[in-house]
Amino acid sequence: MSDQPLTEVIAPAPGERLRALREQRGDDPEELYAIVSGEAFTQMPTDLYIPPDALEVFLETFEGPLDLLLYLIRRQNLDILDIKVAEITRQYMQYIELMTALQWELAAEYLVMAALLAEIKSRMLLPRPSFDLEDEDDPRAQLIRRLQEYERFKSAAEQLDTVPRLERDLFRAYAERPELTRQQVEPEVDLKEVLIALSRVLHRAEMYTRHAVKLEPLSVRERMSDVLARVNDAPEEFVPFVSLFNVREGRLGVIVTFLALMELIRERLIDLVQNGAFAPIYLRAAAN
Amino acid sequence: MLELQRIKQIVEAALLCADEPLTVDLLERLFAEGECDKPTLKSIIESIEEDCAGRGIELKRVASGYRFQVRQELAPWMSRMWEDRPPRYSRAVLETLALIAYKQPVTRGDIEQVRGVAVNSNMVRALLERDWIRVVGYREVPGRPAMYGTTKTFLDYFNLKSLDELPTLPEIRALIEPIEAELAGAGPEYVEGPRVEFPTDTVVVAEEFLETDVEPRAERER
Amino acid sequence: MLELQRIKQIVEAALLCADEPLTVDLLERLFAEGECDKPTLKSIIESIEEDCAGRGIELKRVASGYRFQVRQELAPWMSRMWEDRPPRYSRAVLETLALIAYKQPVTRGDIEQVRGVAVNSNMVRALLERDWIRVVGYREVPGRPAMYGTTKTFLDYFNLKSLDELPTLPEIRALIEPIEAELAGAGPEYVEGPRVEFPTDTVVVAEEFLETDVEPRAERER
Repeated sequence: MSDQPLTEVIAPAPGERLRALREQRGDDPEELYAIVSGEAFTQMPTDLYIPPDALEVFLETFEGPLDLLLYLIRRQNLDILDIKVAEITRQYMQYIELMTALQWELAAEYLVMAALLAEIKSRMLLPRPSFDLEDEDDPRAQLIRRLQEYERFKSAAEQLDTVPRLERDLFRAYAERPELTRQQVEPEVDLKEVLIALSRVLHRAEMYTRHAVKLEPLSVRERMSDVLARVNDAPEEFVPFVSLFNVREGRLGVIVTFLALMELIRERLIDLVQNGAFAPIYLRAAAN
Repeated sequence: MLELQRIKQIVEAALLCADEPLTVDLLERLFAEGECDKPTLKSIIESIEEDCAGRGIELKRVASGYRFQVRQELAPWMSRMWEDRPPRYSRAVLETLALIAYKQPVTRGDIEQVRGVAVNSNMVRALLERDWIRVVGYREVPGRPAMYGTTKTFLDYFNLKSLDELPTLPEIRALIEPIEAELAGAGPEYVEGPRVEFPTDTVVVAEEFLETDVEPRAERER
Repeated sequence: MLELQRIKQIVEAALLCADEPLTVDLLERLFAEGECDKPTLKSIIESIEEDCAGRGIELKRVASGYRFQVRQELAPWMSRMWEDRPPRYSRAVLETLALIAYKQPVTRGDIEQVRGVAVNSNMVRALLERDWIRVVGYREVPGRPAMYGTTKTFLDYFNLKSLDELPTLPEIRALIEPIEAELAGAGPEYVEGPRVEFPTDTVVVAEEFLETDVEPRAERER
């Protein structure tokens, strides 16, 4: 999460430049409206429906044509529904000529609004009967509705700006954390994961080698490890053959141990040693 | 169970060194089996809240849990600690946020419809990155535009427990009285509405507008 | 001069929301002319220190000033807040473990031969440290490579009485194939956790490169 884009996009607040200009000039902030080519406007022109190219500050001050119209209505008591069509058309044409690529997008929205105002006016000039006031499509009704809806959220935004918030009105309280005693957490493994890993690795091995990897019964493999560990851990070099068999394991246990021994011998991991016929048999780790 | 005083120390300390607000559930996880139970935790939290009376900080419950914060009345002194002025948000941001907060879920098209200007996509991205808004779905119209809603982080930032704690959405105000009256036809059946605060003939219109969806959704989207 | 209680609130709040420890000089700067003087500040700090008795935090004087910190004795509880979620073993570790279980006693060389890629010594060490595998002997070939087998701990972890309770290869195939078929459709993240974003076969290699200490196999085994 980075705040960088937010600060870039969100600040400085619009009107900031205007505010700064006002402070700089020491003008009464309420009086000064805009500064165009160094000339102070203390009053908003009442007949301006499209911000002229020169009024850069203007674009920063208003959020768009709805905002501008609201201003004209609320502050200038302007009847936006009764404007001079000729005048707005002239401004419209002039503006298209002056329009720079830079402000095209924003300007477009003002132009649409100017066109709408001109349309309203022209429809009002038509004979009354054809102008149905109850009509859903009445552009005046639509415009008023949009203006009212916009005004509602404009005030909602102003209210939101007064809600106490972090960084300005409230600050989180923190204390330095103590030196943490970190416990090592061991990974958790599901047996299924091990099996999936096995099947995958064997599958892969089959793809790369001629024959399938052979797996002996697991009881034998396990016993091989056990026997090998005993032989390796034994204090003496030789481990008696008989000591590997445990009666309690029964016949099956004996067979498993025997198979394990055979496999260990075949893999040359242990040697069997017998000094003479019928002498005790011993095991030892395979010598090279 | 641990001694109550020890539990209180742990809870207070945890709330002061956590990066984010903590819920009772998260607090409970600090304790080993049998060290503390939920009812105890809740009463401890209350007692910590009471302890804050008269102090410079308060325990506040916001959307994502409890956090300690400096009381608002002390902000003038606190702000002297930092050279930077607190961030200010442009009207475009605040209006967009207000629209998303009050009308969620909304698409960019919905926002543009109300504001009458294009929504800057960098701004939307910045709000998403800040985790103040999130995509809550897509509207099933051509182009499947994303619908946005606010997040807990947004509520936390504005010190709110839930969306209902937002100030109520301002009423629609009468705009151009003569025309509105004319448009409404001043029918008596409308006069009785519950929100009468304006002169009768204008209220009628205002109510009309309140209840009317400006335009069918599908048309607006494109 | 402000009321003492207000000064105390401000000092406490400032110490709790400052990013750095605060000196008495810095604290003094929070106040406007005449609101507070240094001797008052110093006695306020002392009184805040005393208030901390029995609480979860203490006011500590460090080289660069005063700051609140959580008492060290609470570290065991605080640590739980930042406890990492248990890590996961990589596919390479799991394959190594599976091969040791099913083909024990095996050397690293044996495992490498089946896996077709080098086995990182860290992987073996991790399994040894976990006491899931042990060295059961050394193969009497040049280099005397260690042979590994599984342990009692391994059996206990997976709740097995003996190794032959593990399914046989045909059983595994019957068990796994439906899962794998499902995974092929559902996306790979189920099995492998968040890292898998590539087709299966390429991942294996990619992971190997990530985790393998590059050690030529020939050198190691002889």
